[in-house]
Amino acid sequence: NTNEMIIEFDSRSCNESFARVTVAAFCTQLNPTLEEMTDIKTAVSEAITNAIVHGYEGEIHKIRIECRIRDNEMEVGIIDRGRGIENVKKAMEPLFTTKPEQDRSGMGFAFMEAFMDEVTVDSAPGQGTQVWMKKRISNKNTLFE
Amino acid sequence: NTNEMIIEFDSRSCNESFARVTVAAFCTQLNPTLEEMTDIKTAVSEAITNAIVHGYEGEIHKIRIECRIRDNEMEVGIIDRGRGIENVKKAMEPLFTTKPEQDRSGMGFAFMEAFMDEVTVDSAPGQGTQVWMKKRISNKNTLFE
Amino acid sequence: MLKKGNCLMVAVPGELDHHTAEPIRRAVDKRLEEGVVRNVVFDFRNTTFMDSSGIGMLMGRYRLLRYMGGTVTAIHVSDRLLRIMQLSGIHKFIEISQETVWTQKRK
Amino acid sequence: MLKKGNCLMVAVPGELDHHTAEPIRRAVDKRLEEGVVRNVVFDFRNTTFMDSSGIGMLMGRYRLLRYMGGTVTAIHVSDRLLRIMQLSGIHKFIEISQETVWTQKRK
Ligand SMILES: Nc1ncnc2c1ncn2[C@@H]1O[C@H](COP(=O)(O)OP(=O)(O)O)[C@@H](O)[C@H]1O
Ligand SMILES: Nc1ncnc2c1ncn2[C@@H]1O[C@H](COP(=O)(O)OP(=O)(O)O)[C@@H](O)[C@H]1O
Repeated sequence: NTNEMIIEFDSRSCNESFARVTVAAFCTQLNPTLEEMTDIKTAVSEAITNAIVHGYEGEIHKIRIECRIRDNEMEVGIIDRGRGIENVKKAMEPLFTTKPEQDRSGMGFAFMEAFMDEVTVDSAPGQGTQVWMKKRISNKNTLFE
Repeated sequence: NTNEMIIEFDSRSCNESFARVTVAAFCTQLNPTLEEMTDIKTAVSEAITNAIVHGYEGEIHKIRIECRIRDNEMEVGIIDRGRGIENVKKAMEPLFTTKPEQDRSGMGFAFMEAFMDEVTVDSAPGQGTQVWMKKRISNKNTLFE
Repeated sequence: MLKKGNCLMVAVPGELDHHTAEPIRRAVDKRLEEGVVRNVVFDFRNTTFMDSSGIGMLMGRYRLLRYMGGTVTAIHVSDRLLRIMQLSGIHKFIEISQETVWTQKRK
Repeated sequence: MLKKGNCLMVAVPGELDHHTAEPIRRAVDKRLEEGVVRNVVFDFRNTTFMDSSGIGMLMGRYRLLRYMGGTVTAIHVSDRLLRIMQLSGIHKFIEISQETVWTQKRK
């Protein structure tokens, strides 16, 4: 009872909206509430923006999203092969940002943690970044057979 | 001035809607009219359904969609590694179907040709099927920079 | 689904594709097996998307009903759906109305 | 964007993310450089989505304006956006209203 999808796209900011809509469209199968949908869209948007802004620093490379639905839970991974993060613990602190001059608020990871049930970050300098997130959806009406 | 994406997903019928919405969401960057959007959704839906019904005959395997936008044109490929088509020319004739007992109308390829500017089918028995389609979008307002 | 005498009224969902056509087919055919229904009316008032799987479902019901001396009707059909139905040739077999059937009867 | 005296009114788009925040930032900052504007009002009446890039854009304008003795206001803020603004702490720096400013002034 698993359903999976992968998207890969160019790290252009015009793809941010497309990518979060795609993950949300995939998750409609779990019958999420509108609020749960927006939670997922927000968290995914944060991770994608980070890949574009921090991972690739504006260069155009590929971002990969893997999404899996099982029972009443969705799991999503946002993966870049960019510069990576030196100190993940510090990076995840609210308000911490390495690009304040670009109007970054330092709230990206804080929003991911606020809106998802689980956030795991796997990153190292030069190795790229993987952000894995899980969210349980209240409604158990799984529609796919 | 190119933008690309790839999706890969399980050949479950519940993913048909998700997949055509994803392609349509990606194409909004070309500022298509509602009618052009529906043309694209319909053609993509036909090719995905064929991969599920004829390519994999109900078994769960992966379907891959590649989508590229350049200037005012979108190109999309729907790719399965299923049983393939013996006689592509015959398969593309309107009303021809090998599964009439499953209420197939034989109009899938005819709709793809009616709604897209170009349709190319690359298939052989045991080799899977690739359906490549192009559509030019009237509005030249490409939004991405 | 609503039955009135020998007439079965089917509310078609917002998107009629291979995935959503399947449960409709099953539900309608179950009613047809009971042997009373002679006219099936598909109401497309909420339908914004249909592909050839929808055509296949309609055509399949037409084949069953013709055999039983019945009819298939599509009502509240948008311009887009009408075009698709005409492209497929199904308009030669089923009655298509862009108005509601009830309105027509009142005239 | 609408200027009334030293007040600049900005209609925020439906989705405020990194991609859509950028042109707003550029346009507002260009007006601020002219030196007249002291109060920037962001109207969120059409906004159904905002992430932390929106917060960054608002906070950045606040920093510029505070320096010039001005203010930033967010109006027509939905419950969801209010929650996001509170989570980020930005409600301590900018005025947030779920009503329209004009209505409040009329009272
Ligand atoms: N994908 C990534 N690649 C490299 N660095 C990242 C990535 N994501 C986050 N970071 C680092 O973590 C910091 C905090 O991220 P976040 O909480 O999202 O705030 P912000 O994006 O506003 O800076 C960033 O400033 C950056 O240094
Ligand atoms: N992806 C595919 N894999 C294998 N066979 C296919 C595929 N797509 C189409 N076909 C063959 O081509 C025929 C015609 O396809 P189509 O015009 O879409 O009509 P329909 O799907 O209603 O049968 C199918 O009946 C099938 O035999």
